[in-house]
Amino acid sequence: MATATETGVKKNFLTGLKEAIAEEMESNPNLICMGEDIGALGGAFGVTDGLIARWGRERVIDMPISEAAIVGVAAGLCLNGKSVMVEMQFIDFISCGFDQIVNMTATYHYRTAGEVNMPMVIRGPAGAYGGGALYHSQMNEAWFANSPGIKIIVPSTPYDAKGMMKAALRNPDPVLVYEIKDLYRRRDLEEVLPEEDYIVPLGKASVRREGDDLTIVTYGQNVYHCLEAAKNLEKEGYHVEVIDLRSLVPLDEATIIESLKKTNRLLVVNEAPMTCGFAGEVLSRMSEKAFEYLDAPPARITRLDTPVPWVKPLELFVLPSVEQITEKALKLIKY
Amino acid sequence: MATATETGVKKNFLTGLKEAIAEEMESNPNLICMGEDIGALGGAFGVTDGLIARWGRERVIDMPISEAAIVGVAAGLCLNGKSVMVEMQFIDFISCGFDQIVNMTATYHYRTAGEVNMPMVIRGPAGAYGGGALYHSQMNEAWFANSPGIKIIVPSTPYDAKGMMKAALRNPDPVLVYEIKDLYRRRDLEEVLPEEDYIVPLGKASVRREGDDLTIVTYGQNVYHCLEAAKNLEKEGYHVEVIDLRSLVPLDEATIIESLKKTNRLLVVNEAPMTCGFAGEVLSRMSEKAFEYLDAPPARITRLDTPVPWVKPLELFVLPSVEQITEKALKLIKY
Amino acid sequence: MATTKTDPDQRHNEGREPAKLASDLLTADDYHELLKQLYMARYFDVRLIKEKKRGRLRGTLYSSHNQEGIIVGALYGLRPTDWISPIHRDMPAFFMKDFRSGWDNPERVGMTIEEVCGQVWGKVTSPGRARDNWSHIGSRAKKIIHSTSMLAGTIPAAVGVTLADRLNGLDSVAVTFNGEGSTAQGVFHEAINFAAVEKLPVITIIENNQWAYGTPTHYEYSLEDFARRADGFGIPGLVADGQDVLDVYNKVCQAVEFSRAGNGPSIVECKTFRSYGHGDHDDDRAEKYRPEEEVEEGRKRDPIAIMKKIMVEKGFLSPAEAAKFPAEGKGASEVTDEDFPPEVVAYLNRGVESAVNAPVPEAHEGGMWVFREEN
Amino acid sequence: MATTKTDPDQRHNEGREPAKLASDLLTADDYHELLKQLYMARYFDVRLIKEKKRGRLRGTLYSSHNQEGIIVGALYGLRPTDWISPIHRDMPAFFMKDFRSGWDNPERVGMTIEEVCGQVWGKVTSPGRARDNWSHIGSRAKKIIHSTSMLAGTIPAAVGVTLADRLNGLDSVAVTFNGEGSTAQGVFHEAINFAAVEKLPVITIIENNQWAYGTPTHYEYSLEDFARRADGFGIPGLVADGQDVLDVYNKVCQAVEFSRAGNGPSIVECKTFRSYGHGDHDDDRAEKYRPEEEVEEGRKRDPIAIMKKIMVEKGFLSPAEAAKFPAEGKGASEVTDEDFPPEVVAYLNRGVESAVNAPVPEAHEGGMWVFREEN
Ligand SMILES: Cc1ncc(C[n+]2csc(CCOP(=O)(O)OP(=O)(O)O)c2C)c(N)n1
Ligand SMILES: Cc1ncc(C[n+]2csc(CCOP(=O)(O)OP(=O)(O)O)c2C)c(N)n1
Ligand SMILES: [Mg+2]
Ligand SMILES: [Mg+2]
Repeated sequence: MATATETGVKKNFLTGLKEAIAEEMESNPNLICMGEDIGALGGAFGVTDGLIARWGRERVIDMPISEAAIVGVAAGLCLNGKSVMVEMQFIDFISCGFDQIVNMTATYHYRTAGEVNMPMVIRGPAGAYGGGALYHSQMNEAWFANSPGIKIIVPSTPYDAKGMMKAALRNPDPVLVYEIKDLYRRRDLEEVLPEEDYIVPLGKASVRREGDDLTIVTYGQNVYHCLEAAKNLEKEGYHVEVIDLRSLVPLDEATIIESLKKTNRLLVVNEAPMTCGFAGEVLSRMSEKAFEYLDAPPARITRLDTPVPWVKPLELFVLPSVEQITEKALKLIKY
Repeated sequence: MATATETGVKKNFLTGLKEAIAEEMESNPNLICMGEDIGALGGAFGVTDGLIARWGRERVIDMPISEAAIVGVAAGLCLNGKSVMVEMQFIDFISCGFDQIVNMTATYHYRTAGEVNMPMVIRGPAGAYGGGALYHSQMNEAWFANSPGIKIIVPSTPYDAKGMMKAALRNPDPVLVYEIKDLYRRRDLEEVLPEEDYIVPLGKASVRREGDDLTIVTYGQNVYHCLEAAKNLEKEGYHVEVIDLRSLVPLDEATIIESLKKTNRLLVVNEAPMTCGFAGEVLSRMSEKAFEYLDAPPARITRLDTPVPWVKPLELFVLPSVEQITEKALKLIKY
Repeated sequence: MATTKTDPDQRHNEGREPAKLASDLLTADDYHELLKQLYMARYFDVRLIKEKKRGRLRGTLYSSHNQEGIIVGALYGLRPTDWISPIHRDMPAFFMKDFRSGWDNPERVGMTIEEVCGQVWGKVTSPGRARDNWSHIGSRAKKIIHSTSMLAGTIPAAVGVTLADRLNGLDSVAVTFNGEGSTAQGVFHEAINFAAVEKLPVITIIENNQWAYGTPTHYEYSLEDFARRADGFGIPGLVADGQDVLDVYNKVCQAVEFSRAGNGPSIVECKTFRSYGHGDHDDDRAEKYRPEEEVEEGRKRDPIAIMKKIMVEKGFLSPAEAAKFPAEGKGASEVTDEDFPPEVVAYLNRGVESAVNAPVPEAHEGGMWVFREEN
Repeated sequence: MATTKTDPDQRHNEGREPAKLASDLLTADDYHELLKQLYMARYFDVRLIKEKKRGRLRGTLYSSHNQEGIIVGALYGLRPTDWISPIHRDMPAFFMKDFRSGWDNPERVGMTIEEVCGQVWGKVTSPGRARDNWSHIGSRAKKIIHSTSMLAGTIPAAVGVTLADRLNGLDSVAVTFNGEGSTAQGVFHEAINFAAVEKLPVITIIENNQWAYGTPTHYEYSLEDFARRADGFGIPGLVADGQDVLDVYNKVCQAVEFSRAGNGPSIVECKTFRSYGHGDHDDDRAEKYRPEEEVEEGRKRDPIAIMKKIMVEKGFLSPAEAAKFPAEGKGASEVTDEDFPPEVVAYLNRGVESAVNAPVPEAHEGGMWVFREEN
């Protein structure tokens, strides 16, 4: 039988996620999937396609449109020995289940002094640039980064998507997965995935491009904006290091600090609102911990402190762009 | 008739808030109050005491325990020309009305390109150090700072409490007010309040103590921890400037930058969880904008990234203390 | 409708009709107007689908095809001063509000077709300057509540606007439109419970089209008639045939009358069927979860056809006239402009033209209006 | 209880009794046990109030005084393997769960009195090592769900644990305790709606004590009997006299039987009255919102007195025996240890002593257990 690796079948980001969930459902009989329209439809984007045919409603549960109950029921399942994958149809709707996440689920282990753990993955399509407007574009990871007890990951490649999703589904703690929907089917990201079981552990950043003139720290689809900016800068003779965080909580500070020792310049890029966003968190930590390595003011490029508007020119106006990144990078390098 | 100023009657923080609301109810017939138990009981802490007797249920509405509906109904009132003061019985329960705040209310002005404004104040008792445990101790301002369209204030004196509450109740935008409940009745903060109508405008920080060795930026009850640390340091010959932000959104960056020009050292203190908290936001902005003035790594002291535990030793373990602040300040000064 | 909320006969109204129907007072002209409005709603839907297929539109279309009876019937029972809160599947409601006052009456309290098309095309003429998408528009002046995407999320606001009106001595009501799936949201419960406590004039219309995206009703709630949800709040729950514009009109009028008399809120369940996929992106996938036979069966009762039949029976329409604009039963790909009354086509043409010619908002508007008071 | 959820006779059960009552099977010993448990719950409450007055306790006390019939009656109808979810006013439930198996039976599936007192005193012997306060404890092993402060917030978890049990082939049920005020939360609706859809064995007990803090029921919901809320979900809604431990027992047994047979969830409204303020901080203020007469009237039916009367009527207790421990009708300041059976006092003494002697957790524990996997 030909394996993917042998035949070199390239797979997209969404396939990576899909395979991860399907394989974990196969290997872990205690894993339950819950969400809206995840059964016969296979979810709004098809991530759970085929699961109901294989496992039935017992383990793949089409839920009423009740985000709070979905998370809360999942918490009860975890309390009683199950693991749960919760799909938010769009990550934006997580606000409707907010209390059950931050106050019930995230604190459960803490409140019980370790008696109870919550192996729950909450995942869903996220991110802007696609014309989704205010409620189908959010990156609201900072709400949860400021809510102790939740791990947060944002993979950006098919390989990471599969490996981190598997790691998340095996993790004993609640893990939020921001799936950048604009990456789901991007052809240029397709890659051959290992045939054998593998995971990408949480908490490790990935250096996506090496360089010694500037460190750009980013994650999600902004990785590609930054890589493009880095390519532009390469043409002008500047070597930019691009770090893809992949995991926000826990954060791989060591990799960033190592890089700063070399580049002495930091730019953080993400597409969430600026104030109290995760870009600022990276900037803060590095200002505190790597101050001595910084030869220029650390900087961030984020979404403006606005919602994500709908029509293209407005949407692009409020979001980080390759041009903005390139320009800022040059300024920092030349500082 | 003797006025407060003439007789010098000192008033506490809670009285400041109470007077502000009562006076605005008097002067603005369009102002409605909504919340749980705010009628005959006068609210859990008595902030709305007496309002129902004066204004009746038409303008002082005891609501069912429905935080989402409370905020949402208030949004409808605002849409139809009213102003609303919403009391959260504890600010912790704001999580139950989260979506209606961040997605409905905060974005309304933006979505309608300015047609509609939301003169809504959401206020409630907040803050730790009092043994309130996980759900009666929160400072969750960062969730909202990362949600564009919401102003956030945290007064720390009776004068500011009254003046900022009045400013908030007249503001055309949604304003969240974190009332530090441990300050409500603190005797040592009592002060004579102006007899005449006054406001303290949003967006202006207050320099609570001048100094040129270090700038400490803080807000809420941590102001008093920082002032105490500053007193300790004074004894050792160090002059610490303490800035009470009072208003987080909008943020008075200029006052902080001015201070840093003088002190060249920054410490930010708050009692919220560290990651993506507002302390980090101040640290980030100053690292970006005042890098050249900084002679030592900017630092923050915050709650650990944990919930607030109940029993005293544990609670104090996770929260900023005068000792911690003093120690860190010394380190920065001597850096 | 009974004034006591606990009378079980009144709460379980199916099969019983009140002594007098609101529709008894409608004239032949009203019937013709209602029929034309059904055409209007239908035409808006199929025309948009065509425009999208031609690549002229971005964004998702949530077809109201086959559900027009609810929009038209409900709106026809309202006064200009009443509030409405339409959602994703109610796009025609924005410009059809207060159509009864005259489609082009400058005093009409509803959006213009130019405004709605401006929104669909993402132009500055959109009431929200195209900052949010789809049906997420509204107008304080026109008394249309601006929804977010969060289902059931505007019911509290509907409660709030009526509370303000009541404080101001007005007797307006608010009508919210909701898919049956959205009723599973907690905020639905919170808002209606409070409206029941305060006896606020909020009518919750349930467009029960049997599906919430890919989920059938038996996974959404456990009731024969969704209207029985009302019993749990102690308020009336009516059931209407959503395919019969007159039945919708009657039940909504009943509910409105009950509300205006100060008796509080109610729920009106309108039974209907979603012709197409959830959105146009779902049309090809809907067969994954929805059997072909069910779709065939569900589409059988077209509201235009039903209204024509009634009008022929009443003698308001000759069989020949009834055969004239045969839009009923046809999908967007089968129908042509000839299947619709020319004034309907012209009306929408005006909107489309205006939208096509209007400029896209300028980029920097993205940074504006976060706060009213910029400081 | 009917197996079809739409039989209105079964849903409107007030005034009708099923053919056979669960209490018909109780022996004289059971009656004595139930009475002793009522004393136990009462004693726990008044003793804590005394301890607090002596300055030995921090935190707020939410008195269950006068509401013991609900806690005792409901728990007595459960199996060890059933789940419970008590909240702020149900503190005795934590150690009285599965009391029927013997107060000191080491196999009992409930917390020990030492554990519960450890929590009240904030000591390491608390099941959560005193990390959260009040009633916010629980135990996976003992099948007690750990609540947060957010009212109604554990109903979804209760639904979840039964779903897991059902997947594992178990027929346990989950019983949640809730003040009537908490039912206004959206999550109440979301969770019960899903339980109804999935026919999950979750029994929602409403301790309807007429007040939510300072808010009377007519501002909380608009129903004569709150139990009618169940009609809106298509599930049974029973009404029990919360002052009669046997009636509570019977109604909960009915609901449990219905659930175990696979018919799904139900609501049991237990009518009762809150003797004191909302919490002990509120005792002096409660008169601001609650008229004296109402309190007098409401306190008249003491569950201990009612049970004694029944037992005397049944001949299970002589009038002399009934007069023996006159705790009924007395508040914390009026009552002494002599008013309670000595084994009750001794049991709690053991808990108090253990708690007083146990150490407070060390400070650094505040930083522990944020995550299980520390990496
Ligand atoms: C709170 C929330 N959760 C999920 C969604 C995603 N969503 C959009 S429409 C829809 C189905 C709605 O079904 P229904 O309410 O029956 O309306 P219909 O589309 O059938 O008219 C879902 C799940 C949403 N918009 N809001
Ligand atoms: C979501 C939420 N909102 C508000 C509160 C504050 N609060 C605590 S108890 C209470 C009243 C509860 O009344 P009820 O449910 O009837 O229970 P009772 O105290 O009468 O037993 C309130 C408003 C809370 N705990 N949770
Ligand atoms: Mg539907
Ligand atoms: Mg109560």
